[in-house]
Amino acid sequence: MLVAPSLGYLVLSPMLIVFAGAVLGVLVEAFMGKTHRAAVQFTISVGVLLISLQQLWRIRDISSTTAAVDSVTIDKAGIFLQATVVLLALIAVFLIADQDNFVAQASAVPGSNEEAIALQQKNQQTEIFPLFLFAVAGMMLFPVATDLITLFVALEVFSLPLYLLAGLSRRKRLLSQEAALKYFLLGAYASAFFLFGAAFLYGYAGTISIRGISAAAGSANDVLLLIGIVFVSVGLLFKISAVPFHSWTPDVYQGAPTPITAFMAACTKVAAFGAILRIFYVGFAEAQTLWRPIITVIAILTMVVGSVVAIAQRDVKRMLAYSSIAHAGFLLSGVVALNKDGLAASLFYLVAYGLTTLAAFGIIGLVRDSTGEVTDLNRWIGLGKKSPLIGSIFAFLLLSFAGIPLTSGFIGKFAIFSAAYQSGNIAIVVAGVLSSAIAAFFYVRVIIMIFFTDPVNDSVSVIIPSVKSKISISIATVSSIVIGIAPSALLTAANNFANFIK
Amino acid sequence: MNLLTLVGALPLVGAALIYLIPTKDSELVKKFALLVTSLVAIAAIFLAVGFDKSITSLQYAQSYSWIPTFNINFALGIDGISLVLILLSTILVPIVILATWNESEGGRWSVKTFYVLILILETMMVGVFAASDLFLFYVFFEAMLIPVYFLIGGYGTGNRSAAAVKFLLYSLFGGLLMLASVIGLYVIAGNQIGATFDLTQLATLEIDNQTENFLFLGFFIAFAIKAPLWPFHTWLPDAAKSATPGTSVLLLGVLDKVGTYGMIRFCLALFPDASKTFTPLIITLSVISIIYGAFMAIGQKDIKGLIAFTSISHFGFITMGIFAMTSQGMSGANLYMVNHGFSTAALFLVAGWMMSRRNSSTISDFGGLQRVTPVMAWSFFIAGMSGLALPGLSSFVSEFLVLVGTYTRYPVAAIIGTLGIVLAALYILIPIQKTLHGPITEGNENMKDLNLREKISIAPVIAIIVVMGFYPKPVLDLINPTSAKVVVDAGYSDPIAEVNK
Amino acid sequence: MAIANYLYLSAILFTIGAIGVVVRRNSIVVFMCIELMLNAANLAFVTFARINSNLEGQVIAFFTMVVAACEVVVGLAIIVTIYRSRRTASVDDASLLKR
Amino acid sequence: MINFALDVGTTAAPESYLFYFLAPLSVLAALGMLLVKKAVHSALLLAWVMVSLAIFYIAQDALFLGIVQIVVYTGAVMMLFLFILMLVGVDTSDSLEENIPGLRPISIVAAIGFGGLLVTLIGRATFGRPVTGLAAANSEGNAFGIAEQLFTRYVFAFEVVSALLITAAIGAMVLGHSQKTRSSFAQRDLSIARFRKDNLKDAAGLPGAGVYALHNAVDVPALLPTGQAAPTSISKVLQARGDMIESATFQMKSDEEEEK
Amino acid sequence: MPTSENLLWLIALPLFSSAILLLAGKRANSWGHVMGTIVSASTFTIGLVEFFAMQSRPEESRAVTQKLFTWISVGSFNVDASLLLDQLSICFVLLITGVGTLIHVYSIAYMSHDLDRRRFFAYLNLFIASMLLLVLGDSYLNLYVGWEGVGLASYLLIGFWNQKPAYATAAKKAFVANRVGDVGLSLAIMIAFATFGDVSFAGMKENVDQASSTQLTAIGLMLLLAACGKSAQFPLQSWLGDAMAGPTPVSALIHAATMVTAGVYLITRSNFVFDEAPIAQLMVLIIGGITLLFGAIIGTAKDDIKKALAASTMSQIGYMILATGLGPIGYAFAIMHLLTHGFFKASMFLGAGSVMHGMKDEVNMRKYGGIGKFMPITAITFGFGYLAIIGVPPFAGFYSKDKIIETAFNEGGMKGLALGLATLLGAMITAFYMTRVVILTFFGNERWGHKDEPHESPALMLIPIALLSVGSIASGYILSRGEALVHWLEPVVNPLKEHHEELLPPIVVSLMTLGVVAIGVTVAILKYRGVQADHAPEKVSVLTKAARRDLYQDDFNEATLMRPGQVLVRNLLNIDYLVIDGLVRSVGKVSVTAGNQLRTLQNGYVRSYALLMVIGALALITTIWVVTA
Repeated sequence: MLVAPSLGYLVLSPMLIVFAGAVLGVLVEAFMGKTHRAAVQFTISVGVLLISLQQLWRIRDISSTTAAVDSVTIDKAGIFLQATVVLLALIAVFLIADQDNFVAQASAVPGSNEEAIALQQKNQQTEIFPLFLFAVAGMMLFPVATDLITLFVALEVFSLPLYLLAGLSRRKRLLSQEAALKYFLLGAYASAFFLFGAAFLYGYAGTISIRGISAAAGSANDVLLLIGIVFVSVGLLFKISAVPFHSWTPDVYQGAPTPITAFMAACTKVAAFGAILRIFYVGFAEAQTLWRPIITVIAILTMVVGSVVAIAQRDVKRMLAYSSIAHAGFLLSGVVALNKDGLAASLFYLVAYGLTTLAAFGIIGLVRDSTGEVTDLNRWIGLGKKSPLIGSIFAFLLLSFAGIPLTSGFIGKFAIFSAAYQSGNIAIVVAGVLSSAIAAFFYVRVIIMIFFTDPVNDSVSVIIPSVKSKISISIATVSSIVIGIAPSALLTAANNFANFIK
Repeated sequence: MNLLTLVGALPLVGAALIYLIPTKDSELVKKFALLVTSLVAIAAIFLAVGFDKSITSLQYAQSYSWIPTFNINFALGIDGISLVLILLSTILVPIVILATWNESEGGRWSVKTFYVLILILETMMVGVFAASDLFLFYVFFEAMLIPVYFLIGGYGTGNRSAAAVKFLLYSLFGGLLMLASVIGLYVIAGNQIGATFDLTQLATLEIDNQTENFLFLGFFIAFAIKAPLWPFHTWLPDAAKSATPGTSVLLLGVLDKVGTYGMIRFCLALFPDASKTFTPLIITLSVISIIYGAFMAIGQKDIKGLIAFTSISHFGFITMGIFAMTSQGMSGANLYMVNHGFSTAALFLVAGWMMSRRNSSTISDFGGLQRVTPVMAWSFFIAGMSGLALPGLSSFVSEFLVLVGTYTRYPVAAIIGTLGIVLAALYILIPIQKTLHGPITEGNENMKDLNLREKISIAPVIAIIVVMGFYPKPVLDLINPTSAKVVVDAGYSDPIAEVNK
Repeated sequence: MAIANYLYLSAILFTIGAIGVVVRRNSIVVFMCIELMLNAANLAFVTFARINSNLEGQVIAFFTMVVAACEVVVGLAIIVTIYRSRRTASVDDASLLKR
Repeated sequence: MINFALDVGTTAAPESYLFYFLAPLSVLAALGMLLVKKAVHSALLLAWVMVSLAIFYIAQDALFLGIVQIVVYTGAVMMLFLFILMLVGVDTSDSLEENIPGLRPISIVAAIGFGGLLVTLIGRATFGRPVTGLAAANSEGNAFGIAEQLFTRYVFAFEVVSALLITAAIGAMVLGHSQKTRSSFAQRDLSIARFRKDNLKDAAGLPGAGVYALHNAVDVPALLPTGQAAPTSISKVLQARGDMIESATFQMKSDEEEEK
Repeated sequence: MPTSENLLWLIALPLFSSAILLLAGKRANSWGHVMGTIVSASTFTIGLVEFFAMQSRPEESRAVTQKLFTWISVGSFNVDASLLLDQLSICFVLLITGVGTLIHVYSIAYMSHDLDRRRFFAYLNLFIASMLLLVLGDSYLNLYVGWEGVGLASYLLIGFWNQKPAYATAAKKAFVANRVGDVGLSLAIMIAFATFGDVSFAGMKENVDQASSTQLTAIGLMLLLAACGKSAQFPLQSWLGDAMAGPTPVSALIHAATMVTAGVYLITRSNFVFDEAPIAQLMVLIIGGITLLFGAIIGTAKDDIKKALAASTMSQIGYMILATGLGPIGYAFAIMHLLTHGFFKASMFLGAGSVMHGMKDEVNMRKYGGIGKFMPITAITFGFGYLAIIGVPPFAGFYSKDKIIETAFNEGGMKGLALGLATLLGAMITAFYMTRVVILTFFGNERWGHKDEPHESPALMLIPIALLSVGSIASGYILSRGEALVHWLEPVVNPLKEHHEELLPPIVVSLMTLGVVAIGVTVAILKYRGVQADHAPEKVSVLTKAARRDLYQDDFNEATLMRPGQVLVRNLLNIDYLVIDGLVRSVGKVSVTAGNQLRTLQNGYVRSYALLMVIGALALITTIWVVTA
């Protein structure tokens, strides 16, 4: 006889609320008239995320390993990561809901009559909202999943909507679709690796729960564990775009609609790093001799390659993509640190980086000419003259990426490198510092273009941001500034929440 | 409110207030900036008045918790060395503002922005010298780059953005190396005595040799770039050539001092053993800087480049004095920092006036100025004489102290360094001959002499240069106890002990 | 015969799938190769379930099938969209985004 | 030395015959997927691999999975693939020439290295625990065992998969479904429209494709009574795709041309 | 030691006067020269007051000091700004202020047509102040301030007419050459501090027995280098000829009477060092000997009257330096020659200035001739100076030079012989070239080639010349009477040292000297009597050519220092750009290139991305396996 399992609905509620919101969104798609759909969908998304956030606040002191039998562990770090995802998503949703970002009719062939008519009718694919909420839900599940299958399912739950969303850009649709295809094919490829690795971990431990894997350490020889760790890592490293599994990042970041890029860059990183941290800290901690050296190497490679290649970029979205690769390298040093400080630092870094990234992509969304967004760096020349505020904010964000003191990026870097140093990984600190120097080069170059070069004739016009974009960008920027100058609240929080139940 | 905090915060408040003035009313902006910075200078002088020379511990000390997670405190406090540098910075700023009244107008941005940047920079300068928390120092050290970067890039001349970038990247590179060392130190502190950034506590750490050497290098390279020491100097001439004269004054006169200040405050205090290990190397680099900078200065065709290279030579003296590890060398180096600040300020300001009148910075474009613009020529001449350390002017005292202090420990270095004074004569007299002497070059016939504003602004600098040449005692009294303490703390004692008289 | 042979088979099929993704240009074939990889993983799961004497592996394999089905739907939808826009199913033609 | 002996027990002889028969075939089929030109052949070969795997599942006490493999995978998923292949053009064939320089040799080396390494590593694995088989787990039937796991231990994942299904559905709909941008024309509307045109040439309806053609095919234009070809007779879809044969070849030749 | 409050005023008065003249600008044009002269005269008065006060005190308490303030005090390095007036410095004070005042007076007339006369007086006062500081400073560091101060004043005055590039260059050359000497002084002070922990004369003298002879030799050699720079001694003598670019009063005051003799002062002041450092002392002798011949030889070939006189100065200072190398007695004779030389050389320079004044600033003696009858006073006073310098009794030079030659011979042995012969030879050449100057200028045919006849200078110029002539006639006798100066200086120059035995009776030396002088004069008269051309002959001996080119000193400097220096600078500029900055730039370039190269991996093909992932996974497994196995 089957015994009905009991689920801890309270602690699962933040996720379930988002799932419910997504389903509600689907229903709205089915039964709601076209005219108000977008507004309703937006309201649902915001509301759901807010409720979820409030729910997370309520359960902040609760922890449970049996919330969903054995599939989910709600612990301090898990709640922090979920809250981060929700918060960033909440900011991102304002960008997503802003005008003119998504395709009018995805099924219409680009350039066709049908598309023209759809555009004329000011149609918009409002399905993006439920898809977005599904992705958020998946991202919330990903860092708290404690068995490989839930992990895999969560991975797919947030990946599939992203594949789709990447292809739904309103303009430059061929590029957008290509981004979707690339993202999808490579994502599925990486999933296959992940699954294959999961199989070997299962073979090694006889169970797929990551606690079980940790407990099984030493039960058999390491070969299966080795294969398992490597292949599971490939799947996860792909998601955080670590070198050499990073190739999709620039292409997809460039092709996807900018708000989605923002969302992807910020939230996927949080979710994926959450999962990586949990797996490596909880599941593979006993096998650290196996993976720490290579993750160290990958971290260094990622920092260096990300920084170096970014120099050669001519497109601002691609440049930020490479910057995000470099940041993944920095974040990996938090993984390698394998201590509480490393975890706390990573949590802090994720929030700081997420906010900055959202704001940066938000601004990219504002820089447009008659044909849509302008991402060619050469046409950003003189932006600071044209629109000093936008230029200054962007410059500030770049400085934050570069890790100049008094920005959140600096505190993050400091925290994460001290954790890495603490754990004895001095090489990673040195490499991090040097690649930061390289990275500074291209951030500074963009600042020059914005401020120190005279605008040419066909330069861009910055649109006056709508209220939604304003809200989103200003919240992200202001919190980024605050975190930079007075980081102690967030640091304390990160420290308090830096705890995985093993 | 602590007076030190006041000195540091006042410019920032001023910057905020300036922001409220309408952009168009640029004269009001300038006047207000001048007022604020003058008040700061006065406050700084009160700081010196209230300073107790007899104790070597930090004064005006205060500490507020900033980032408790890392035990980072907003801790300020000054000793003699910091005090004189704060005085230097705060006194120079109003002078620069007055002297370069119109320099902000040709910039990429508004006059208002210029002064906001200057005021922010002043806060950073005070902060960097007053910080007694390593992390806080680092924050000021790095954040200071940003206003300078915009000042060079936004208001400079020539290839300004390239120069600004070079400056920024060099400094960032050094800063990041230092960051690695800061992190290392923090972690080691965490393992030994609990996480802290307090300088006095950090100085008590026991670090194994190899680690100490690496940490030392991280700090030292950052400071050597800032200072700038050969071969980390190539950013300076470019930056100085592109920056406006006022910015150059702040850049060479004050900002670069952060490098040498850092060597004393951090390299020596935190890593005495490593300092000992690297001293021969550093002394060598200093000597190379002295000679190399001088030769390069001789070869310059651009007046700003010339001043920049003379500074490189002078910074060689300063680092040599610091690492000679004698009280004479140390005090001399400290005094040199102040003196170099003022004499470079004089040189750059006058050169700036010359250049703006002629619209050129090429030395050969000038000639016969002594007869056309005698006051300007004399100002330049005196500044130049201070640059070549003529006895009776301020630089001489410090240069000689450095040389004497060095000789007692490293005679060869001192001897080679002394040869630098011949080269100094060349690099100062050649441009003086070309600009002030000889027939009046075409285009200079109707050049205007200094106006009242310019005279008022240069007069105090020249007065300081002359007075400090004959009577450096007040400043030396501030410096001496601290430098003696630095030498002792680094584990050295003077080779020539006190003679009983 | 050793049970392990199933694992070898799984590894070989996985490798073939992985390389198929690299060498084939038709996006549908590429996608099929990914399915082959998933199947290889499933075989490993089932075999390990047998070795470990529990059914977890089989459950996972079941999940994999479901997930794969969803993935196929989404993937094919994307491929069809691209095909409609470009009239080609070759992955090489989708290479505007580069450098 | 590579040690291929993995200490996880052995199978009964019939199973080994089955394995030795089917495994090489499935490997060949998988390889074939990479080598055949036509996508549809690849699909069929994959189907073959999947069926083989289903048999292996059943052989390995995973009856339920074996069935699901055939029903869901081979049945549904592969059909979906084939369907799309049809849509894309069933006989479009892949050129097997490589146009990315250096890719092929590297990938072959990588493949050999990858496979070889995996096999080597698996050969070195040890378990250190007895293999008792699934008899106990399957005591109440394989399906029951799986169901028990699915609805108790993995119930959350099971529920979450629903999100995946919804996502897939939405995705397919968004990308595939044309929202009607206007109400569709009924026959009546079309007829009215025809008569409202400037001339009544098309009033009688368009000629059916291929009616008068030498070739009886949809991609050949009809010949009008005048002997001229009528390109309008071909479906717009085919026109748009360009899958249309030049109608000139089918025109009735004029007398003068005959004589020549 | 008694103190005196007056010493500060000696320096402060001219210093303030100078500052006022410079700051007041054109407003002071009308009274600037008067104030300058009055100030100079008042310093002379103070000097006299001090001198008589000193004379009235007993010998052991004649020196007075005045501590002004603590100048530099760091650790054990303590230097007070304090002044010392002793028997040695009072000689200089009187010479400087006395001759200085006369030259101020002279300049009022000489510079009357110059628009910048006020500035000239400002510089002169600055010079007086610096020079007084030089001789009054009680430590080497204080001396150093005056030392460089006179260098600065000299620089300003040589370059007074700096609108002429050549003059500006001459000024720069003088400063730089002086700076080379200053290196010596700097180093001497450093070594002194490292040795004694003190840099004051008194402190060092007290502890001189504690220092090793190596240290003392080092200090001595460095001081000698300093002296060479300031006193235009070989090998740093080349600037002096060019320094004649300055107005003639400057040449008289600075480059004849006072500043260039500072080297002699320095060595005399440092007698306690040199007496214990025989090697350094020997070097002093050698340098002095070389220079006295060097200068004399150059003097024979110069057509520029001022340059001829400058060469003569060089040579005469060579005598003095040589004398200081001769030990305790030598110091006194050096100072004596210094004082007499101050008078007669100043008078001759002023005379030359007077000639130039009458000849429209013509300096080429080949364009003179027969001026004596147009400018009789100038000619007569010049004649006194001439007689003094060639050492005709009873003129001043006879007493002082003769003593030096005598003391040189008294050194004994080969050393004494060599020195004696060198000084004798010097005397002969001196007689030759001075006779040449006098004949070419005041006698013979008139060669100036224009109708304006030379005219005598105004009284304001002639009076100082006359007064100086009196000095050149009488000073020798006064100073040597009863060895007045020698006794006066004894407390300073270490009287404990006993005299050498006299190898030759003084009368023999005097006769020998007079003999060679007669030879020199005769040769010159033979050579330059009769009609002379108004341009220098082209076909001359190699020696003459060499002498005309200052014995190739400038060429040598140019070839060994300047040219290589220029090449070095040029190369350094390139190295800095290409190598040092280039390295930095190449780091940037490498990054950019690497970025571009890696960018090509991002070729847009999904399949190659996938391949990269496969390779990545393969690498991961291999690495772990290799590392852990």
